[in-house]
Amino acid sequence: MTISIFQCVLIGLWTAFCLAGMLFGIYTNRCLVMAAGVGLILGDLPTGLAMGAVGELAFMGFGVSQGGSVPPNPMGPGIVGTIIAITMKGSGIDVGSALALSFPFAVAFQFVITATYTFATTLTSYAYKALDRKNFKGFRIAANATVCIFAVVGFVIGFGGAFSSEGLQKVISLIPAWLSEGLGVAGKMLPAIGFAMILNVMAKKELIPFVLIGYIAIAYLNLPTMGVAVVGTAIALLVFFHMGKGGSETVEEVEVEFEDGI
Amino acid sequence: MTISIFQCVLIGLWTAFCLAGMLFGIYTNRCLVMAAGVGLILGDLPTGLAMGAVGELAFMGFGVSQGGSVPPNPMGPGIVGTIIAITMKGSGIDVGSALALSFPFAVAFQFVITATYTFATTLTSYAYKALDRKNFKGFRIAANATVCIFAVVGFVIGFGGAFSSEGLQKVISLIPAWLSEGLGVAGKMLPAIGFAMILNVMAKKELIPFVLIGYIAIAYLNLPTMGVAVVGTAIALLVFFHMGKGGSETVEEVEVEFEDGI
Amino acid sequence: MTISIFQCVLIGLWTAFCLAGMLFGIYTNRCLVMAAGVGLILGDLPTGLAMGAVGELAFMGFGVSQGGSVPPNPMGPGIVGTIIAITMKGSGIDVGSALALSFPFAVAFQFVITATYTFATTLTSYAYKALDRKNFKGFRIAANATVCIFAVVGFVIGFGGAFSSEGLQKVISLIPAWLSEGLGVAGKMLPAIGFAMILNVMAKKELIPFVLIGYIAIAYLNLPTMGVAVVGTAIALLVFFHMGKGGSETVEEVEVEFEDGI
Amino acid sequence: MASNQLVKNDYVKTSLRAYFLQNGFNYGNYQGLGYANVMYPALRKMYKDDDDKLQAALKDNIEFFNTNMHFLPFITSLHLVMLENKTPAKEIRNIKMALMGPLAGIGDSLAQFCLAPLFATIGASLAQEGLIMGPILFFVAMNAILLAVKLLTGIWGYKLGTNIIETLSARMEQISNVASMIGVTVISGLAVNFVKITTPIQYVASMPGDQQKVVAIQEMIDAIAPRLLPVLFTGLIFYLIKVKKWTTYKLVILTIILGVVLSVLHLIA
Amino acid sequence: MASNQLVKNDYVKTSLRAYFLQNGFNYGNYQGLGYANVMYPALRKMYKDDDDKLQAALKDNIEFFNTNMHFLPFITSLHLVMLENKTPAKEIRNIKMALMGPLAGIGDSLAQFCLAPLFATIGASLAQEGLIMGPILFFVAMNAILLAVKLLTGIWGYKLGTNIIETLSARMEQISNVASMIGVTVISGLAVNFVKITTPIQYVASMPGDQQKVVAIQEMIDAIAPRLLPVLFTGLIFYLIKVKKWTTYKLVILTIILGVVLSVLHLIA
Amino acid sequence: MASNQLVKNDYVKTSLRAYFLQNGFNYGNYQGLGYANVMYPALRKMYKDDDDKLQAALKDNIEFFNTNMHFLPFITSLHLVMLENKTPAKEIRNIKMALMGPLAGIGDSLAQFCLAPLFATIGASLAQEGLIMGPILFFVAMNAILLAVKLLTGIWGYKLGTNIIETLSARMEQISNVASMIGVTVISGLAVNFVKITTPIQYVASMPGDQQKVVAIQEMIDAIAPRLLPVLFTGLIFYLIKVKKWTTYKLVILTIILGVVLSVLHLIA
Ligand SMILES: OC[C@H]1O[C@H](O)[C@@H](O)[C@@H](O)[C@@H]1O
Ligand SMILES: OC[C@H]1O[C@H](O)[C@@H](O)[C@@H](O)[C@@H]1O
Ligand SMILES: OC[C@H]1O[C@H](O)[C@@H](O)[C@@H](O)[C@@H]1O
Repeated sequence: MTISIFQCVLIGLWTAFCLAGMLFGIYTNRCLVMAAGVGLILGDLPTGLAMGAVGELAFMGFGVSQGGSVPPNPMGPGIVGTIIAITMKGSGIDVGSALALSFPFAVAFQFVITATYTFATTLTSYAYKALDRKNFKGFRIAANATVCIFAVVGFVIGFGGAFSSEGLQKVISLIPAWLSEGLGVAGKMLPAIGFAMILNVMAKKELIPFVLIGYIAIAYLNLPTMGVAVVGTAIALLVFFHMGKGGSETVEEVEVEFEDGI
Repeated sequence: MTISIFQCVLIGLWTAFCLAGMLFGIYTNRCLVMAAGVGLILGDLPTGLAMGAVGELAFMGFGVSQGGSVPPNPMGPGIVGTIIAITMKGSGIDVGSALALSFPFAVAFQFVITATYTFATTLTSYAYKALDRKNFKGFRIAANATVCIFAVVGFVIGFGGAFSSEGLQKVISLIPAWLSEGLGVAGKMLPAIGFAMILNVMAKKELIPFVLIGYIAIAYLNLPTMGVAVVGTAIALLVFFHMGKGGSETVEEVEVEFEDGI
Repeated sequence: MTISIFQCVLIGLWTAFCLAGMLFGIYTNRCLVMAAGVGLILGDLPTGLAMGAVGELAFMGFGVSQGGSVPPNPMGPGIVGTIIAITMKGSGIDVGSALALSFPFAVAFQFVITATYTFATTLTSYAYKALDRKNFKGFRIAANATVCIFAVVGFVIGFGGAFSSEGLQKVISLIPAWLSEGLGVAGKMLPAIGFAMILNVMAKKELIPFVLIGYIAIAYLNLPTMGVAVVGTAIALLVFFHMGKGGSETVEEVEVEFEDGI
Repeated sequence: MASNQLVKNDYVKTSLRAYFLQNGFNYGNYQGLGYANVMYPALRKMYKDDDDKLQAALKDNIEFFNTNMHFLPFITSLHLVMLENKTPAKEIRNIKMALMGPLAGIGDSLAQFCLAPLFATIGASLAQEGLIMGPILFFVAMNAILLAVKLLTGIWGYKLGTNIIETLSARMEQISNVASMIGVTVISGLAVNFVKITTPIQYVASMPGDQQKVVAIQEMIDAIAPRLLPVLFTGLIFYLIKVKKWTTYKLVILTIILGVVLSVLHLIA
Repeated sequence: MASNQLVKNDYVKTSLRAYFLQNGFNYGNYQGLGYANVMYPALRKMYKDDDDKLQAALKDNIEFFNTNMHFLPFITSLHLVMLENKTPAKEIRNIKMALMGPLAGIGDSLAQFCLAPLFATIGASLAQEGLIMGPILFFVAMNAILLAVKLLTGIWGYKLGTNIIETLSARMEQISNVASMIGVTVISGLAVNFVKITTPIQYVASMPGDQQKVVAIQEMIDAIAPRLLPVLFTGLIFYLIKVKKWTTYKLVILTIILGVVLSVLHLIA
Repeated sequence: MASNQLVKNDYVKTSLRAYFLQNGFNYGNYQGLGYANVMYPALRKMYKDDDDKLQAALKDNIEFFNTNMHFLPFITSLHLVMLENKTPAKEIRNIKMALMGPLAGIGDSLAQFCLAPLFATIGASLAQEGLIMGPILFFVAMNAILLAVKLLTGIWGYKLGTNIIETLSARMEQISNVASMIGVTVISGLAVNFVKITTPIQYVASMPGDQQKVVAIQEMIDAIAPRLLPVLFTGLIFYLIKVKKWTTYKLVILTIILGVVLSVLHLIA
């Protein structure tokens, strides 16, 4: 299957919108959303949805950016992975393999975004200078520059991904069965990184019981996500209400001990 | 089906006994018990038991009188509802509809009991006066008057309900299907009032975790009632033994904040 | 089935090793292990394994010696019981009955071990005397004497049990059906003693919540052993991190001790 | 002349008279009349020849009183012990009042929020199978246990005497807290269990290839949280009671109207 | 001449401008530029005729700032209230900085660790059945809730005014603790749920009587603890991040190599 | 002439000698003889030329000692470090005695109440399927883990040195508390799991219409609480031990008689 130039542009615009939405905090930068859009544009919604579902679950742990950290970006599976899955459906590539194949892209995009944030530091001095000249418009341009860069970056990624899909297909069709199977296995292991990253940011040793409770809730009691949240809430409030001072005074010192962590 | 005058008297006496038992604290004023008695008297124990079961579960939350509060009275379904269910079995009224139809009665009886308690306040001054005259017998009569009034009230309700059952049947047979179905739906919602009333009496915000634990135990873990109680006990004792002062110091503040509650 | 003198010796040596292992803390003194060895020696591994499994579960609570206490010894089912189960397989004795029949032996062996520990108190004064004479070798002999006695005792029990198995069989075949059935029922009740003994050593009233949690985990949630341990750990750590040392009076000290954290 | 010294039997008798505690219940002094009446025979014996003292004692005890009747014997026993020990009236009154609240909490939680729901659930499920054992079991179990509670607390109060009373009321407060934690857990669970609201709304989603798929809203709600509708509705009622101070009458009417209207509109079932 | 007094509408508008908070995100001052920009129209109105003051105010607020955008309006509203009350600049700054951390904790926990996983799971399961409702539900639910959060926190900050601010930051700290307890619970659960590693290793045990029995290692692992391999692997990654300070790149490469090699060797599947 | 300075290897060797701790167990000084014996080679090396000092050291350490052998190396390593640092004998003794109790708690909980039941359950279930792997897995897993515990605690003690010892013993107490909480949880669970008592009593209820219904008492008991009979029986035994101070012998006899008699009467099965 080939992609028309018009579709390439549409995918570019869609990716621009989704990536910019990451900064707007409107949750468009999620595999579930992006893949559905690509599916619509390429006229294969079912595959788009399937890819979105699989990628969303795999990137659940990555769907988090906290304190300015940049995780592997869901444009990997959501845009590139979905293009692969749709265009190569006939060549024995299923959504699982497409997911695995899209991982390198997710990491590459992470690079690009980190680079953008780093480059954008120059905006600050630009803004200061504009303000010195009471050029408020200049200040506002600076204050909105990152999102504009993101839109451009998004367009390039989306358009480029779609435009080069034929070359991509050739490369991918060279991948032997054992490797794509292995990539599939690796794909199911990758979420561990995302979760470990979050836990690393949040974890103090005082939270170990809650790690265990999460484990119990899923592994032994088979609760759904919401159930886990309710259990966590019940116990967190128990601590909050009934351990009174013990709890709140601990907090400050906890911060201090944070370095040596768990 | 018609009810003989003898059966009416028996139902009256049974109701008198059950309602008086509410004050004696012997748990006769429960739908489960009352309905079985009415079933026996009317010679249709199975329907009595079925009605008792359904009504008991629906009134579970009302089966509570705390701090002098008066909930809708289970004589509604237990006496009147059972009479309806038994006498109108042939006319398409099942125990579910009978339950819904008996709700207005349950609320009406609640009125009567509240009125009785209010009226009974006069007993106190009567008792004081009797004691002033060292008329100890008079004092004792006053001290037992409420239960006597209850017996009379109970008899009137039971006898009246049974005696007027034919009129009742006529009225009820005029109720259209959509209404009796709607009443059935409402019947299953009504227990919410009872439970909310109890929670209102008990709830301080410190108890929110236990509300959640109750929810988890039933909605996610499908524990039986006893299991919920054991879980609650385990966690309550955990708080009791291991949070020591934290807990008890909070308590004082809690008392203060009690008004605005959750 | 008869047991050759060579097999008797082997069983004696195996028992000696297993019993001595109790002191070495290498967990050979467990029904599961001992029964498998006896099964191998007597050429009926399957029965040995079956007996080991049944006996291990029944003696789970006894498999504990804490603070010098001596529980009924698993050599009962593990050695004698397995010999009975294997040699009398044809005479309607299954592993359940063999377990019950071996209980008196388990208790008898407990006697023997207690006696040994008591008798071994004389070793101390012997060691002191040796040291007085700077006879370090004598001291070391004393320090290893208990385990040597155990090896001898183990050999006697194993050899004796195997050697006298024919007599044993005769006695046992006289046991009526109702009795051996009753013994089977009793056998399933006996673990209660072991568990109650442990709980008696460990139990303070502060631990009652954990007793309940153990009950809930098994009776209501059907968790496996490891799951129970994880739940216990989660809650114990919750208490540890968020409630300070426990007990009501200790809260203040907790504040002080907080600096050094875990 | 018979002694006016109380014996153990008098304590037991007074304990059993707890059944009469609410025989004069009213919204003036609640169980005040009943309390005096429960104590009557014992007081009569103590002040055998002294109508004045009896009169005074009864008048004192008619004042407002309210507790859980099954735990009352604990208070009456302590009361009698203290009377015999000539404890000053003011002190007795303090203890009586201090224990009344916590024991109400403990007793109500135990009897009404734990025992009653437990045996009512079992009894109802037996009744549902057509077994008369259901109501009988419920009635016998409740009364056997509550009779035992009365006797045990009565005897406990008698044995305890007065020496450790001061620490008692603080303790009772704590135990009452524990009891209400358990009670709230059970009641919340029961609410979730017995309030039943589901929605029959469905819609048909068209799928690629002209296929169609029926999507039930209830399933989506269940995916968010099981029994969400009952919980939300109970929460609404709770809010109306707590914040809007609605009466039961208004609540019942609202519920019936809501139930009928929404059922007619096929929004809930 | 229009007033330079702020009205409620200005607060709402500023609250909604939270969407622009990250439009100038960079690794120098994080959301600093964005913060100044969010405040811009309100500041412009306050200092209508005074470009000097506006310039100064903007410059002050470009400094480093980082919080969760959905809870930002709480801070901006307080900020504006305080400006109108002529609170000293230093104090405003203190409060802004004090609230920033806890609100990041609360907001990230709520949005990223609770809401997003919840609706993503539901959305994905709908999508898996081929329903476009999946992504739509996810998108709409997230944005509806987070919009509500923005408006509510903005209005709350406006109403709260300045009077109880001192106690606030301590409170926020506590609430943030609670939020992170819940967040960690959910994330741990998700990790256990979504990391998938099993081993296909089996061996054939010979049994008495020439029978044979296939023993699956995975079953034995499950007997020790369900999902043990994912947990151990996540633990390993955690260790590499925390102690060995590995970067994501190294971790991804390690995982892919491990996955491929072990899969080729038929050790995991 | 060889040095009498201890090297790391001596610590490891002493740690491994923990296996001999109970070789002289007796009811006089419990593991006292064993403790001295475990230390012997290291002490011999330290006091190479001084039999008097060796004699004194051994005599000192024969005194009463009792702990969990797997955690012993922590104590012996600290002991040796302190000896090398010329810590006063009295202080060493204090620390030895302070750590002994908590480590017994920690070790017993871990080994006997967590690891052993866990692997015994798995091992028994494999054995039940006829697999020799059952006992082997149990034996190997237990010994591998406990060997690791010995080495790790030994090395930990060695590294820790003496500097933070004062805070240690309080800390150990806490950890021991945690361990016993876990232990009690597991043991209670196991008790519920492995004590088995059910009743076969049934009765036939007549129903309306001449129908009959078999009512099993066990089902009603289960409705009240699952595994109620085992719990009650274990509670009874606990009571007999705790309050009535019964010996194991009496308890075994009671249980056997109860079991046989009630089984013959068909009251339990
Ligand atoms: O942690 C607070 C905040 O930090 C950064 O600004 C981003 O990662 C946001 O997504 C996050 O909410
Ligand atoms: O709350 C204590 C007590 O208050 C009132 O007397 C009644 O509602 C009783 O049922 C209740 O036990
Ligand atoms: O309790 C500590 C310790 O006491 C005794 O020495 C024995 O029972 C050991 O098994 C136990 O570990």
